[in-house]
This record gives sequence, structure tokens and C-alpha cells, in this order.
Amino acid sequence: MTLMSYRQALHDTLRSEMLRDENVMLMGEEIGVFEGSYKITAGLLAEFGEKRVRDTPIAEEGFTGAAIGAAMLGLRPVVELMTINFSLIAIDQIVNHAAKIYGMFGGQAKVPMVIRTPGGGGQQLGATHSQNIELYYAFVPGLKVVAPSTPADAKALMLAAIRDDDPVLFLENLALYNTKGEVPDHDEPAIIGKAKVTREGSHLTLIGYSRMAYVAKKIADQLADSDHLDIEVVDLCSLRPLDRETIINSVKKTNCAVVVEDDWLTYGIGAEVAATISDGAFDYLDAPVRRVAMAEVPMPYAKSLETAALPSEDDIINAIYQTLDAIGHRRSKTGPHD
Amino acid sequence: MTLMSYRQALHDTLRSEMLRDENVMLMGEEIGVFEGSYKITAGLLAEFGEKRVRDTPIAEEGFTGAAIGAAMLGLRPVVELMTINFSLIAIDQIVNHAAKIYGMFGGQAKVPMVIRTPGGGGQQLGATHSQNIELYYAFVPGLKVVAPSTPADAKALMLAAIRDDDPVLFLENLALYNTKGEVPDHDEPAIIGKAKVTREGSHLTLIGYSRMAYVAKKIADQLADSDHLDIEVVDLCSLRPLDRETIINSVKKTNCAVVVEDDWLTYGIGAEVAATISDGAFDYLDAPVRRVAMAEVPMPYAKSLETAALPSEDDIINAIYQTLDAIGHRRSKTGPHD
Amino acid sequence: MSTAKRPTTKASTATKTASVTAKATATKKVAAAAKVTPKATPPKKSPPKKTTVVSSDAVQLLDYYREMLFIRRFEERAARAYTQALIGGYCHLNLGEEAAVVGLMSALRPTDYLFTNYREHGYAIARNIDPNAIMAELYGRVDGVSKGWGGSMHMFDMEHRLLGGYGIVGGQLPLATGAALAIDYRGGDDVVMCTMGEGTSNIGAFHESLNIAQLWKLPVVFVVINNFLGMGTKVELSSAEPEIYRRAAAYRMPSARVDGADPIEVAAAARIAVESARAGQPYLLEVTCHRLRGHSVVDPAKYRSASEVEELKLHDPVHNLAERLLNLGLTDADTLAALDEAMLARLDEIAAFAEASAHPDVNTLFDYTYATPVPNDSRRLPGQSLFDENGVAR
Amino acid sequence: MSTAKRPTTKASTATKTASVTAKATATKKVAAAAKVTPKATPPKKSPPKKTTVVSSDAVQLLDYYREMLFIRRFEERAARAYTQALIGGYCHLNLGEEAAVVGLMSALRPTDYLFTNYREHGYAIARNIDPNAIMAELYGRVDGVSKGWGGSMHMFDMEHRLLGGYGIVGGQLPLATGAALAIDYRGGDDVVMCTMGEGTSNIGAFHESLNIAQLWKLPVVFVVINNFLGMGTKVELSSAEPEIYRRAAAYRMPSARVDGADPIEVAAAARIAVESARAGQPYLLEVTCHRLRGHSVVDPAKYRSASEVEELKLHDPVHNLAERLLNLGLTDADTLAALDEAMLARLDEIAAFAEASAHPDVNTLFDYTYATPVPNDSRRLPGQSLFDENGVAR
Ligand SMILES: Cc1ncc(C[n+]2csc(CCOP(=O)(O)OP(=O)(O)O)c2C)c(N)n1
Ligand SMILES: Cc1ncc(C[n+]2csc(CCOP(=O)(O)OP(=O)(O)O)c2C)c(N)n1
Ligand SMILES: [Mg+2]
Ligand SMILES: [Mg+2]
Repeated sequence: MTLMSYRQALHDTLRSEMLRDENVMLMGEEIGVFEGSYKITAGLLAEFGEKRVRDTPIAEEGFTGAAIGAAMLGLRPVVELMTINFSLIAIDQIVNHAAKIYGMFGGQAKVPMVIRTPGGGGQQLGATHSQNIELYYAFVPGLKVVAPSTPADAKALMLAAIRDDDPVLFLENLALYNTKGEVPDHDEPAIIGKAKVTREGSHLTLIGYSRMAYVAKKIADQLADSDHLDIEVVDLCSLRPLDRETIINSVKKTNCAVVVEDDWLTYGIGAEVAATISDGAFDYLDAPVRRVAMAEVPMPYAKSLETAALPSEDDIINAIYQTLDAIGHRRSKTGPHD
Repeated sequence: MTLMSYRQALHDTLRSEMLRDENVMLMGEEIGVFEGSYKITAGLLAEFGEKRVRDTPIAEEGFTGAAIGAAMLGLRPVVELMTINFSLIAIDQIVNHAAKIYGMFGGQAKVPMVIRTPGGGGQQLGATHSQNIELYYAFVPGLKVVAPSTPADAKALMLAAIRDDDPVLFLENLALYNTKGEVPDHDEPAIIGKAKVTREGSHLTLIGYSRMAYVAKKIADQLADSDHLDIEVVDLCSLRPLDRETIINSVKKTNCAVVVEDDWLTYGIGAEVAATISDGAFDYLDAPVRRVAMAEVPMPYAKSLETAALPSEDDIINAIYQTLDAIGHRRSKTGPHD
Repeated sequence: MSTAKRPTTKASTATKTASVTAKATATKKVAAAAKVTPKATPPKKSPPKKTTVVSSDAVQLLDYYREMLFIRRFEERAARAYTQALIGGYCHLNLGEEAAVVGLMSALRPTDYLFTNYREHGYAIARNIDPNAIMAELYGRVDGVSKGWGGSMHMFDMEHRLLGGYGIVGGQLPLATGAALAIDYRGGDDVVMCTMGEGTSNIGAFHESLNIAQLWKLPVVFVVINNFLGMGTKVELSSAEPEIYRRAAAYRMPSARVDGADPIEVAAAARIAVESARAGQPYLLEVTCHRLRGHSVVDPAKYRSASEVEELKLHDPVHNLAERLLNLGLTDADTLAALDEAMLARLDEIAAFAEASAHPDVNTLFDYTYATPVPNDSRRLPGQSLFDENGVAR
Repeated sequence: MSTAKRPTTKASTATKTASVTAKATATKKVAAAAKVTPKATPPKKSPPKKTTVVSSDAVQLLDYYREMLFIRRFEERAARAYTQALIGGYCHLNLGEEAAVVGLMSALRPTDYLFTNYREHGYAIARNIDPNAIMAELYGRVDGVSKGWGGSMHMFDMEHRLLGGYGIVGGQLPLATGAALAIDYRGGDDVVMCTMGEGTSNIGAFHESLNIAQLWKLPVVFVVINNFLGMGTKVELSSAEPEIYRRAAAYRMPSARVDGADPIEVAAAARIAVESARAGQPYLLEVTCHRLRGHSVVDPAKYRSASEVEELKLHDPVHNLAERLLNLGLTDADTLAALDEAMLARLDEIAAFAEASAHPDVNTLFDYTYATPVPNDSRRLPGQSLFDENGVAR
């Protein structure tokens, strides 16, 4: 185990996979000379050269599509899209091509590629640069979508994504890059399509992915200390496939759930999670599944408004207590949230 | 009232709005000389000339964006995207520009435009031409998304959409174009953001939009005749805003619901509907909300596989009966669906 | 990545030294030409002069004719099956494009790759894919080239290196560019050809792909089949530069325009383009031809005036080549009639094969969502509930 | 739609007959020129010769200098506020682009429209928008040009016809084309200018927009600010045709390249471009200049070599213009120093204004989702449940 940042885990995994398999190559805007907008690829151009670390023009559709075509011939390109917002320019290639080629041609061509891109918000980047639209990819059969919340998962899921023969949308998060955690030294890939219980508990199931899984864990740990609450945390890890079993099993135990997400509530990722729980744990659920999500507005630049539009830790804590209240949970300690 | 097809209702409304307001103009591929891929705009080039009925190059991003820019200066463009699948090429302009301009600039510029586009499937068009991705737009604050299921609604919602000062995604459906219905002669716009109870009933709430609202109504009428079932049908009409009140009020009465949709189940439109019901009608719901939706595969071309992947009327009927069974509803007549 | 680099990469494959030298020279020449003037090839506005037929050309011409006629009869058969509802979806035919198809395909090695669009039956035939499998694909059957999953617009055959018909206008361009990148990356000397219509040259992906191909010196030939119409839209109303090959200038890419009436002319132009690409200099080739019928089988093409329809008759490449063969004394009317007869009989067999082929089994519905199996992927049929009786999600 | 049509549309505005005639002629000339050779304007590779300064030019030069210096000081102040965390998000500056900015803006009438990108503070200033409002926008306050909703990348002012800074590369191009369409539709004689960086010329929207603009003869000037870098990427590595103005050939659009070091040169070139557009012939103008600092305030630009950094000093347009004014005897060092002093004082006031302006009230969060009110839109704050105590959705 080594303590390192999420950024470092990504960087090191890309590097070790490039060393392992010469078909792995990187493409994207500013990943080489500039060393990456968020420095995930720092040093890799110097180490591997222009052939394997390819700076592209600003042409998301063109180079993402080129990566798909290269993958059809057996390369394993890892594309960086600078932020998920810019993926809208490449989405036709991702949804209509990467996701379709295997099925549309009756299984004759595989598309082994990874699209890495950070979501996130809260950096005053304004309406077009603060969206969390992983939903667009999670919705599409033929794609796999993963969203790690820890450095260890970033490594294990990146290993899995690169070695997978299908196109994988690998969701990173601006706010997670500097977070740290223990990372195994071995190269054991995660299993895509599996969620994780990152904290066992019996009072309530708190569900998130990417940054919100991180926040959820933090809050659960904190409430265990401060309020003696025993919250179970589920980190979805994979958005497609969605591991319904892990979610349902948790709620069958806790009888209530709060879903936290960084995207808009209506039609957001949490809608499926809530619908899944309400269906699969119908007889176990003691209160409506509560969703905590962004306000439904084009994200304003001004800090005051942005803060109001984004889910805060207090919002999540309040949602937890309101849900517990609804099911008549007796608090073991009266905390500051009454 | 006049009996006419959904196609005719659209055509006539576009025409009458063009006569009413000279700022209304049409843009799109093949809408003029070719008279529209699905002939909605037939005859309008001849009547209004090239200035107001503009054939565009195959450049969805370019001309959809041009319509947005023209709307910023006060025109009211109605853009036709040949099918919703091709909207992926224009989606950056729709989501990052049309939906954002009003908010991002603090309310200084309005974007009064309509994007008309048909969804649908079941025509053996294969994986890239059979998707129902209205979700992508319904998810976005700043857009309004409507999806009429009858000729009368097509007219009333088109009137509303053209006269609205916001960008409206107007979802049509290939399979509805030839369906007929009575259409009021007056020009009364619908209210965007409102769902409709198209059939009152007490046994179960059946919810759909676009083609599936049409199918739902048909099935409900049929089951009333054949099985003396009293099903309430909710036609969402508007996907954003979503009229949760109408949905919830219906389920509070019937205590159970089936949602039918032409898109993929996981993360589909029905997920939000189901989550909404499970939350807002939590204490009223006697069985899980059942969703009937497409199989989650890239749509195959072969008829045998396509048929298997698409929800059929029998699938819906079975879902209704399974839901009624679950709540112990005693059938008034034993039908063929046991 | 750079012109200088390709030969080096290739030289590392020791066994290929001889051809490497040839290629390196060619690369330099093309690159130099491209440098002097961005438009490496001067416009050809007037239709090219007819080539004098020497005897090897004679054999060639007859071969081309046979192939073109077969494509013609295949497409007519497809149209018939479509109107009989044996074929579904959209169905776009190569009628009028036959000379272009066979000329272009003759310039490719069997190991070269082709990416094309939805109007690709003829290309599949000319790439020597079994016509039975092509027709079976149209019928949506298990013996189809894409096992019935693709249909008319989505033919694919890895063995014959047809890497897809694509139905999204322009979608194939980035893919083809990427395939060329993979070849370059590995140091092989295969070439990618990517065809499209002239209407397609107006979409963003055209710009992004040509720019990337030229920047990285990828072995790809972009071919624009300019049939002067995209559905009902005339080229002058869709392209501000209606001579599409000129657009290569925006990328300092060499280009040329050739009249697609004559397979020999097309083949010659295509060979130049392909060898340029093989030497690391991508190329844009425009081939003009005429779409003899509607955009797809169902389009009556009412937007064409009577005189336009009349004029079209002069542009039937199959008919014209037959005339030419007769005029040159290379064949006679009886031989041609017999040939046609034989082909029609062959197509009866092909259609019978397609019709006899099985419909894909519904049990295979979930076979091609993912290449690497993954837990928790959905295998729910539309009528099934999300959770089964045991509470397990499907 | 067509060249022939524009004058007719305009002639219907009876009061404008005189100018209409002039424009009609101009239109014809430009169109004719465009026809003879796709590249209407020959390349200007060598830097333009220095213009001899006549007295009216002298006044002009001094004015330009004042404006350029103000932009320079404004941007430096913004950088400072950014590092003090008074400004959030991204912050891209016009440092090195000042001559281009003032030259370009001087060619526009107040009624002409400007669409630009995220690097637009200087443009907003040169369009005569109140600098207090520009700075307040950077601070995210209610008195900002976009009421604090846009920030550095999204300045907007309908009155001054700045129709937006945009943060998605290339996003502004289709919009600008559409604004020109609206002008053309209504028969006005306003012009739209749309600026972008050279890196942006590689994105699909560039291709689609220029093609549409030329096809429909829209009154729009596309301006490429070629600062030879897109973030850290050199133009030769992003554009296969690094002289961007040449790309106009792909649309038979006239174009020119001008050295952005000299505001007078830029203004002259911009006037030609704008008047061409006004006459119905869109135009592509490339303006070269040098980005003096990083891509955005936080970018240390480590990818620049020491010699490149050294060379940059020669390209500071503000410094160079000061030298020139001094050499020409049009001003003296004391005057310039006093001017600078005054500006710095002015910027203190501006920053103070911005800082004093209120933060937007949280109650306004739902004010700008929709222009036409609609029932059932969500006004739920993140911490609120979907249904309130009364079961009503929020
Ligand atoms: C992105 C996209 N837009 C529109 C269409 C509908 N469409 C299919 S073919 C076609 C015309 C293409 O014209 P061209 O490129 O000239 O090829 P041709 O059909 O003439 O061979 C159009 C508009 C599509 N399939 N994809
Ligand atoms: C679609 C999209 N891709 C990428 C980015 C990130 N990005 C912002 S500015 C920029 C460089 C643009 O370079 P150029 O057009 O030359 O303009 P400059 O910044 O030099 O003025 C990039 C890549 C973006 N904002 N939008
Ligand atoms: Mg064509
Ligand atoms: Mg630049």
C-alpha cells in the first residue's frame, strides 16, 4: 500500500499500463507539451514520446472518433476529454459509434478504449463548464461507465477499463484529484459493474458515486462519531452496468435510503437509484428514498448563487435526519442538526 | 373540430404560425425542395419562399446554432432535425448554448426557438437510427421539452412552443405521423409543463408520453371493453417541466402505476416518473411502480430481434395484470391474459 | 506523426527494406509537392479525354463491365425485395455509381481497409464479399455479413476489410482516420479508404478528420462521391465550394477530381491517391457521378425536373460502358445479353439463399451488447419486471 | 439567401436608397472577385510596412494607445484580483492582443454585433461598456454586465451589442452566423463580427459556420486571432494549414491576414472585411499577435523556452506603440507616465466599485432558467425534499 493522491494514482496507472502493453496510447488536448489541463499525464510525453502521447487539435469529435477507429484495429487508446462538458462535441462518436459498433456489426469488431474525463463543479466555471452529464453515457447500452471515488478505486478501475474490450467512460472529478488514500501496490483490476459497500451500517443507506461517494463516506464516519449513527455507505463505482443487487441488499437491511448526486435531480442518476430501490426493496422501505442533488438552473458564476445551487454537506446531513425522523428512528444522541 | 392526421396538424400549425408572425421561419435538411423527410413541411417552400423555409447543408451543429443566434436577435426559428438520433451532432449547441444563454448572461437574451424532431423505432433502422434520447434534453434546465401524442396536442403544443420565449424541444414520433384525431379549429395554445389525464379510471394509473401515451390510451380503452378494467391514463405531454402533481394525484387515487416508454429502462424517462411516484405517493402505493421499456441493447436490424427488443402491447397488458395481481385486485372478468 | 518519421518506423520492420526505400522517396516527393502549392493537383473541370484502349485495358474493361453489371442487377434486385417488404429500414442503392465503385476498389490491396456509408452494397460486392451474405444482410438473416444486426446501412466484414457502412452522415470519417492512425502506429503499410457523399463534406467531422489526417500524415484516402445531390439538395446549395476536392487546400492536402463515368479513369486516379496515402501523404479524391434514381428506394425524386431526368439517361455508366465495348468491338450484343441473363439467374439464387437463411434467434438478443462480459448488465425483455420472483434484478 | 436578393430586401427600406446603391455595387464587386479566384486576397507573409503617420492618424494613434494601455492595466488588475481570490473560475486575458482588439473594434459601428470567446475583457472595454460593470462581472456581483451570472468568460451587453463571450471553443460561430441570418432576414445593414483563436479553427463548427455563411451570403466577419498557441499547442501542431485565412478558400470566401501589432493596420484590414460583410459577402480575417503570458492567469506557460520568452518582449504592442509615439514625437515620456498614473488610479476606483457591489441574492437563483414562466418548473434547493409537507412538488 502506498499513500497517494487520486491524481497520482491515475497517472501511475496510465504509466504502468503503457509499460505493460504497447497498444495503450494516450490522446487528447494538451496532454503532452502542456502535461494535461489537470496534470494527470505529466511527464508521460517525455517518457513515451509523441507516438504514444498524442496532443490533438481542438477537435473532440475528430480525435475521439479517431480513437474509436484505432481501437477497432486493436490499439487501446485512452482519450482525455478536458472536462465532461466538452464531451457534447464528441457525443455522436461515443453514443452512435463507440457504443454501437460491436452490436451493429454482429460482434465482428471490438472497441477497446477508455474515455477519461472529469466532472465536478463548484469552481465558479459557469453554466457551460459545471455540468455533470455522465447520465448521457450511463443511459447507453454498449458503453460501460465507471466513476471511482478513491485513489485505490481510480487505479483498480483504470486497470479494468484499459483491459476491457468495450468502450469505457471513466468519470473523474476535479475536486477529487487532490484527495489522498492508500493504494495497493499490486495491479489487480476492479470488476466493472460492481458497487461497493464502503461502510457497513444499519440505520440508513447513503448512496453516491464519484465525489459524492467520497462525501457520503466522510459524513457517515463523522455522524458515527458525533451522533452515534450507523450509516451504511454504498459507492456505486459503476453507473453502467448498475449493481442493483448491492443497493437493494443494503436497503433491505436499513429500510431507508438517501441518494446524493452532483447532477440535476429530475432525470438524474439518482432517479434510477431511487426507482430501483422503490421497486426492488418495496416491502422493506420505511420512508421515501430521499435525493439530494443540484438545483435545476444553469449554474451561475457568482459564488453566492453557485453555493446555493450545489448540494452541501449540511444538506446531506439534514436529508439523513429527515429520513430517519420519518421512520421514527430514535437518535442515540441529540446532535446539532435538530 | 376537424379530423386530421398528426402530420397534417403539425403542417397546418406551422403554416398558420408563419402566416401570423413573419418572424417565424423554418430551417432544416430537406424541408424545402424535398418537402421534408416525413413531409411535415410539404408545400411551405412554395408558399413562403426560400427566405422563410430554408434548406440547410448537412450541418446539424451549424444550422441549429444559427437558429439559436437568429433567435437571440428576435426571429422565431423552427428547426427540423431529421430524427432525434442526429441531434447528437447538434447537442452542444442545444445544451451548452440554447439552454444556457438566458441564464448565463443574466436574463439579457431570450432564445425563442423550437427544435422539432421525431423519435420512434420499430422501423428496422438499426442501432444508430432507433434511439429515443429525449432524456438528454429533458434533463436540462433551460430547455422545455414537449411530446404530444395526438393531433390536437400536436397543434396546441406547437402553438405554445412557437410562442414561448424559451428553446423548446418538440418531440414527434415516426409512428404517430399517420394517426388521426379531432383537432380544434381555434388557435388555443396548450400550457407547457402540464400533463393530461386522457382517461379517468380507478384501478391503475398507466403513464406514457408521445407514442406510448397513444398506446396506453388504446390499451386502457380496450381493457375497459374486454375486461371491465378501469384504468386511468396519464399523458405526460411535457417532459420538462414534469408535471408531478398530475401523476401523484392519479396514483393517490389508483394506488398503483405502470409506466410505459420507448426508451431504455435504466436511467430512462420512466425512472424519474417511478421515483417521483414512489416519493410523492409513498403512503398510497400498493405495489412497486412497474416500468415497461426497451431491452437494453444496441437496436438490431433483424425484425425478429427488433420485435423482441421493443415493448409490445401484450407486454404492457401483462405488466398491468401483474401489477393488479400484486395488489390483490379481483378481476371483474377473466380475460385472455391469465 | 511527421513525414520524416514514417519511413523510420517502417524501416524497423527489417524484412520490408526494399519497399521501404521506395516509399520513403515517394513520401518526400508528395510532401514536397504539397509544400510548394497547397493545391497539389490542378482543377480538372472539363471531363477527362477518353483513354485509348490497349489490349490489357480491353480485358480490364470487360472485367469492370461484368462487375458493374452485377452491382446494377444486385441493386435492382434489392429494390424489388424492398418493395416486397423482404428488406426493411432504409435502402440506398449505388445505381449510377457503378464505375466509381469498381474503379475505386480496384486500387486497393485486399489488405487495405474501407470505411464507407449507408450506400455500400456495391462496395461490399467489389471487395469480393460473398453476395449471398450481402443479400442475406439486407433480409436481416443470420447468414448476413453482419449476422442480420446491421441491415442495408451497416455491412461489415473484417476478413475483407470492409470496416463498415455507417448511417450517421460523416460518422465514418473520424473512424477511418483512427484506423489509419493504428496502421501508422504499428508501422504497417496498409491504407485506409474512406468514402462519403458530397453532401457529407459540409459536416464538422469532415473538417476535423482531414485536418488530423494531414497533421499526423496518416495513410488515408478520403473519397467524395459527388453525385451533385444530397437527398434532394443540389451541391451548389449545400457546399459553398461545390468542387469538393478544392477543400483539401484548407489542410495543405493534395487532391484531385475525376469523372466517375469511366472505371479506368477512376482506377488511375484512385491509384495515385492510394499510393500517396501509402507513402504517408493523405489525399482527397473527388469522383463525380450521377444518382440514377431517388435517394433511397422509396424516394420518387419528384424534385427532379423532366429535363434533368432526361439528361440522366446520358449518364448511365453501365449502359455507356456497354456501348463503348460494342463500339470498340470488344464484345457483341449477344454476349452481353447472355451475360445479363446469367447474372439475373445468379441473383435469383442469391435472393433464394437470403430468403432461406434463418431469422436471428431471439435468444441472441443480448449477445452483442458487450465484448467483455460484465456482471449486472441488463438482460430484461421489455415485458419482464425489473426484479424477478426472487428479487434478483435482470 | 442570394447575392442578388440582399440589395432588393434593403431597397424596400425606402429611406436608405443612397447607401443601398453603393452597397449593391459593392456586393457585386466582391461577389465577382470571389468568383474569379476563391482566394480573393493574396497572402501577406511579410509584416506590413509601417504606415507614414499623417496628423489625423496621429490623433488616432494616441487614442488607440490610450485604449490599449487601459486594456493592459485592466487585465493586470484582473490578474491581481484573481490571485487574491476576488475573481473565480477561469480568467483569460488579452495581454498582447491589445492592438488587435482596438483595431478590430474601431471598424464596427455601435449597431454592429460582436460575438467572441472567453478572452473578451478587452473587447468589452473597446465596445465602450462601462469598465465598472466589466470588473464587477469578474467579481461575480450584481452590477456586472451579466449580473454576476457569467463571469470572466461570459460577458454580455445587448445595448452595446456584445452578444457574448462563450467558453465552449467554437460555440460562438454558429450563433454569430445565425445573428447575421436574422439581420439578413429583416433587411437591416448591421454586421456581425465573430472572433476566435487559431486553435478554434480546427473544430467542426468552424467548417459548418463558414460554409453556411458563404452559402447564404450573410453579413458576418469571422476573425481569427492567431496568437500561434492554443493553450500550450503550437499552431503548426494543431492546424495543417497554419495560415488560417487560407482556409476561406474551402468556402470561396474572401480573406486576408494582417499583423496585429499595429492598430492602424488592423483597423484598415477590419474595415475592408466589415464593409464586405455589410455588402453581403462574408469574410475571414486573420490577425496575428502574441500571447504575452499564460493561457489563463494560472498558467505559468512552462512549455515556452527561454528564447521564446525573450523574443516575446519584442512583441508587446503597448510598449511598441509607446516607443513609436515617442519616436514620432507625438508624445513625451512625462505625458505617458502621467497617463499611466491616471489609469492606475482609475483602476483602483473600478476595483473598489466591483468590490462594493453586492453579491447576487440567493433568492434570485431561479430567476433566469426560463424567460416565459412555466408551471411545474423546479425551484427546489439542494437540501429540500422533492415534495413539501403538503405533498406538493417543488
Ligand atoms: C448526421 C446525419 N444527418 C442527416 C442524415 C440523413 N441523411 C442520410 S443520407 C443524407 C444525404 C447525404 O448526401 P451525400 O453525402 O451527398 O451522399 P449521397 O446520399 O448522395 O450518396 C442525409 C441528409 C444522417 N443520416 N445523418
Ligand atoms: C470544446 C472545447 N474544447 C476545449 C476547451 C478548452 N479550451 C479552452 S481555450 C482552449 C484553447 C483555445 O485556443 P485558441 O482558439 O487558439 O484561442 P486562445 O486561447 O489562444 O485565444 C481550449 C483547448 C473548451 N473550452 N471547449
Ligand atoms: Mg450526394
Ligand atoms: Mg490561440
